Amino acid sequence: MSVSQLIEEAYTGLKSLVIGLGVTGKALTQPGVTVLYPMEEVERDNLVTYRGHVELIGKDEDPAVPRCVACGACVKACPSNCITILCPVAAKEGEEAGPVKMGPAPQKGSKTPGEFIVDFSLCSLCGQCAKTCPVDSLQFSDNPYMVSFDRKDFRIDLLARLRRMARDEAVAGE
Amino acid sequence: MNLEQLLSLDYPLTRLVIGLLCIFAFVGLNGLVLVWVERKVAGHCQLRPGPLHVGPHGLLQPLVDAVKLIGKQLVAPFGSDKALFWLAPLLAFAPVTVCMLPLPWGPDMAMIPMNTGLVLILAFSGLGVLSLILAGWGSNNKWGLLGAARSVAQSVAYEVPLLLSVMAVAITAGSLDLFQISAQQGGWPWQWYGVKNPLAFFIFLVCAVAETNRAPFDLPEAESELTAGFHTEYSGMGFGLFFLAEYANMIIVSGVAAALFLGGWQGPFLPGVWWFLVKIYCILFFIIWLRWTYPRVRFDQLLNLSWKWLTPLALLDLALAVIVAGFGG
Amino acid sequence: MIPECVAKLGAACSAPLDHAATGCVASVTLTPETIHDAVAVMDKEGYLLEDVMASDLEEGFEVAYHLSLLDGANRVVLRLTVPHDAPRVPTVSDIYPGADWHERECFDFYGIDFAGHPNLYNLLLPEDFEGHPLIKDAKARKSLADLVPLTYLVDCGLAEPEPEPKAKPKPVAKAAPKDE
Amino acid sequence: MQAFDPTALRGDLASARFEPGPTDDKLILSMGPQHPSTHGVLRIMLELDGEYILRAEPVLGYIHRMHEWMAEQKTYMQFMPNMGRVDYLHAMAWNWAYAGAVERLMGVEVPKRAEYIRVAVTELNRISSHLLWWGAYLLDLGAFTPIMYAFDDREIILDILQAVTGSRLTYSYFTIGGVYGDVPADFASRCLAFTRHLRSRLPMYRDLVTDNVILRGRCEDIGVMDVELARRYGATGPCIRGSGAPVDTRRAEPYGVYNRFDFRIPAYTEGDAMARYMVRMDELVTSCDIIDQAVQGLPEGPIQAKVGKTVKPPKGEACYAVEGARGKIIIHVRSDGGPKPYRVKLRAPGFSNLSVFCDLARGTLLADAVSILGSLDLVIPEIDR
Repeated sequence: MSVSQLIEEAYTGLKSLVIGLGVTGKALTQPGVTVLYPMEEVERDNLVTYRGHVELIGKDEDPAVPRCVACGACVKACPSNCITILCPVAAKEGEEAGPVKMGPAPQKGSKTPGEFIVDFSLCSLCGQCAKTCPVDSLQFSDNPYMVSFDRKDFRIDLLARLRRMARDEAVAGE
Repeated sequence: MNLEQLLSLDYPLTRLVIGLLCIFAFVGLNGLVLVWVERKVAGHCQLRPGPLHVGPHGLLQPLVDAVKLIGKQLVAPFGSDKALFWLAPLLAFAPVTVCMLPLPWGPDMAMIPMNTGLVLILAFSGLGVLSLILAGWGSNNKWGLLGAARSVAQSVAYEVPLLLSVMAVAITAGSLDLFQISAQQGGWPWQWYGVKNPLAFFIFLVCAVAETNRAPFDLPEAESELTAGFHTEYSGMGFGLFFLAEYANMIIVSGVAAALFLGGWQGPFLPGVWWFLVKIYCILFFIIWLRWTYPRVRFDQLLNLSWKWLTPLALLDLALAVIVAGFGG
Repeated sequence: MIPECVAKLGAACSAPLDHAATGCVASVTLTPETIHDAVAVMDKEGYLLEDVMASDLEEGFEVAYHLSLLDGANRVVLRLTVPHDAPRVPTVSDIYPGADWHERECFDFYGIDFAGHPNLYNLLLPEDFEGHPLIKDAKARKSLADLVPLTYLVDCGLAEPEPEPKAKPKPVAKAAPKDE
Repeated sequence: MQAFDPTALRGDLASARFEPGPTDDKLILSMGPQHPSTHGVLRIMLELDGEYILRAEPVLGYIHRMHEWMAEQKTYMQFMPNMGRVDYLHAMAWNWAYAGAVERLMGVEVPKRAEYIRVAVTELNRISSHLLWWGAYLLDLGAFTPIMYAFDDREIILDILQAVTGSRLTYSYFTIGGVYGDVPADFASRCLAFTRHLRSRLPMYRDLVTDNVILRGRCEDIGVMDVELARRYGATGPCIRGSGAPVDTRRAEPYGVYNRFDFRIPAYTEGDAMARYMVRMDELVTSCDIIDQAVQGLPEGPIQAKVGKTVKPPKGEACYAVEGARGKIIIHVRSDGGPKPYRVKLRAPGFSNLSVFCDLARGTLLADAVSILGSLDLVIPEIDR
């Protein structure tokens, strides 16, 4: 290798290093791009597209009552068994009318869910439940901020949630 | 001798004790500030804010980190050589204190003025590598061992061009006293040796980065190769001391560079010590900036750079300096 | 369309497949005795060994080697069946070093012994794992005839051609290979 | 305190294959599973002479989840979410490979609009995967800043894909015969804006990293792999394209609507880490070109073919090959006509790419091994499945 080649090599090498410094130096003067989370939040447009845990959709005439017909299709479709739907078990003939027993959906004669619980700690947000629902009663919520110290908090009672949301909406509408 | 005499600054022992106290305070404080600067520069280079929440602009973050480090349990790994293992971080700090002594902070500010200050610094800065070897060897860890081996080879390789580049300046100035060398330069950039002899300055800077084990020459602690190199096994304040020693070493090499190449304390308007600090921090900023820009070099490339490029260049520079000094003087 | 080199493999039977329907162009049935030489031939032809897939059938473990040329849609399946009680297949890792891990994986999941393999021990499973997870219960096993379309079996002489295939007529049933 | 007895340390089968001695120079080193540059939980047993590697052997299985067993326990559609977890960086390609295999088995024709959307999201995902690889590779080489720039750009893709799929990383967007939901109205304009943005960022990438003399020193002539070696090990994707063979499943056996697009397949002949690096950097542009064409030609129409509520393919077997960010993904599905697959085999490109490492690492320095490992672009969950 001749001396001129060596010098050229050293020159291009040093030049690339200086250019590199220029890139980070320029970044040094530019404003940051970080969203400082607790003080700032990502803009709403971005958040609404987020797929949070599933939630029930209320009937058009009564938003506090879900469209759900307790058929159990979503329970079967779920890959991780995170949905539990309980319905009152129809009393057998001849049995005394005791306290209402709850059993997994579908139950004969019950067209509304008695309890609808999603265990979000198991959910993989695949959306199979919403896809299979015959009455379009399930959709994704858009709440990315789910934090808790207790695993139990991720067992979400969707019926209670629907009622709460309907109430909030009614209050907001007034 | 009476108490008055003992408390006078002219008495060497008193001066030494006060000086050491000042050094520890200065190194401790500046170490913290430097950690903050480092993280801030890193943050802004990467388009993020860096530490922000503890204190104004996160200024107290390093302090909190230090408290955390002090609060941590000191763990020595199973099978380690306990004596060497704990000696190493302390030893890492020893050269720092000595090297700080002859730095010229101002025209009449030094812990101990001496006419061979440069020799003292160069001699003791070589001691730092000993602590790395002990740390790597003592911790009974293969990564540590590899890091220690790397640090020795690196230190040996870069000591040579560093010495040669410093010698070029010493010959030009005709002195080994940092005060005299600083005093011979002026307050304006064109009077500095760094401008008069840019090659020596460049070589010194590269070697300084390598000697302080900073990226892109941070091979002894290359975390993506050797997890953390020689300080893999250190926790708590053992790690904290290495960390602090690294920043203290950076301050020293920057101080030497400022004194040798940037006119030391000299500058218009401001008192000397401020100019010296400003120059030190400019060099520190540059070293930090390098770290957040470049990838790490490979070990053989590192040695090649020293032996095949920097050493011949430094020799050439030295010869030139001798000729210029011979004719000009 | 069966590639020409298949003729050199010493195959018990070979059948063309429809790439659009199966992703492969030919299926070649071999025996444990012939597989090593056959793979060596494919290597000379410049084929790339994509994977080694084992599955648990009624007839035994089926081991399928999927090979394709670097370019073009020309995947060839070499398959062989070994009995459940003596699952021994010669290794091809001396021809394709990349087969090493694929064979170890088959050993992990099915316990198939690849004779001559340099380091046949657990790859993906923990070393103290008992058994082989993908082996099915005897009841759950299906015969090869239940898993591949009839036309393929007919081509290989494993079944009689029937005018009416047993499988439910689907609107988009698996058509016979078109590009023979 | 107990005295230290090195003979009391017991390794596993992998480390038992590495014996210390006969000289003191030999160092047996277990790199990983917790090591900064093994990207998760890969472990590599190394036999070192000083810092030179005499022998290297990857030890897998630290994140093995037995996806193939899971497939046999679930219905066809229930297995789809697993695809997002196999290779979390290029989940769309795995989605496509599985959906494609089952569609092939059933003979379903996917509507054109769905095909175009599939192409667009898969290519977006490929860019995000390559960007993350770029950052992580530079991190392996000791540069900290590039990954932040890469994430800055990647964030835009994640926002676009979140608007389409609802998730940001582990997508489960494909269905048998289509896609889960339609794209939002501003999808095309956002994609076009992104490709424009990325093209304008590439010169900065080149200035900061590609041209950097230190990076070139770390990548050039490191881990040289020729086509023959790549073929014998089954290395695909950017690995074999870096060795001079312009092989790409998108071109070789075009799936979906890839044969309608005009794109260049980058290939470099050097076969070293730098060539693999350059291939990936060029693929960013290739993917941008494909995205542009796909979103501009996005036809109207349905996004889902009729397959019925329960997916029940006829008996038979099919495989589907897809060009993932790391190479050729193949999924074999074997059906006995029931609601659950009889056998699903996942062919992970990283699995074969990593197996070349033993060969490439021999005789190199430890730091080179890290560079080679990074240049293979490993995603350990995909390798371990």
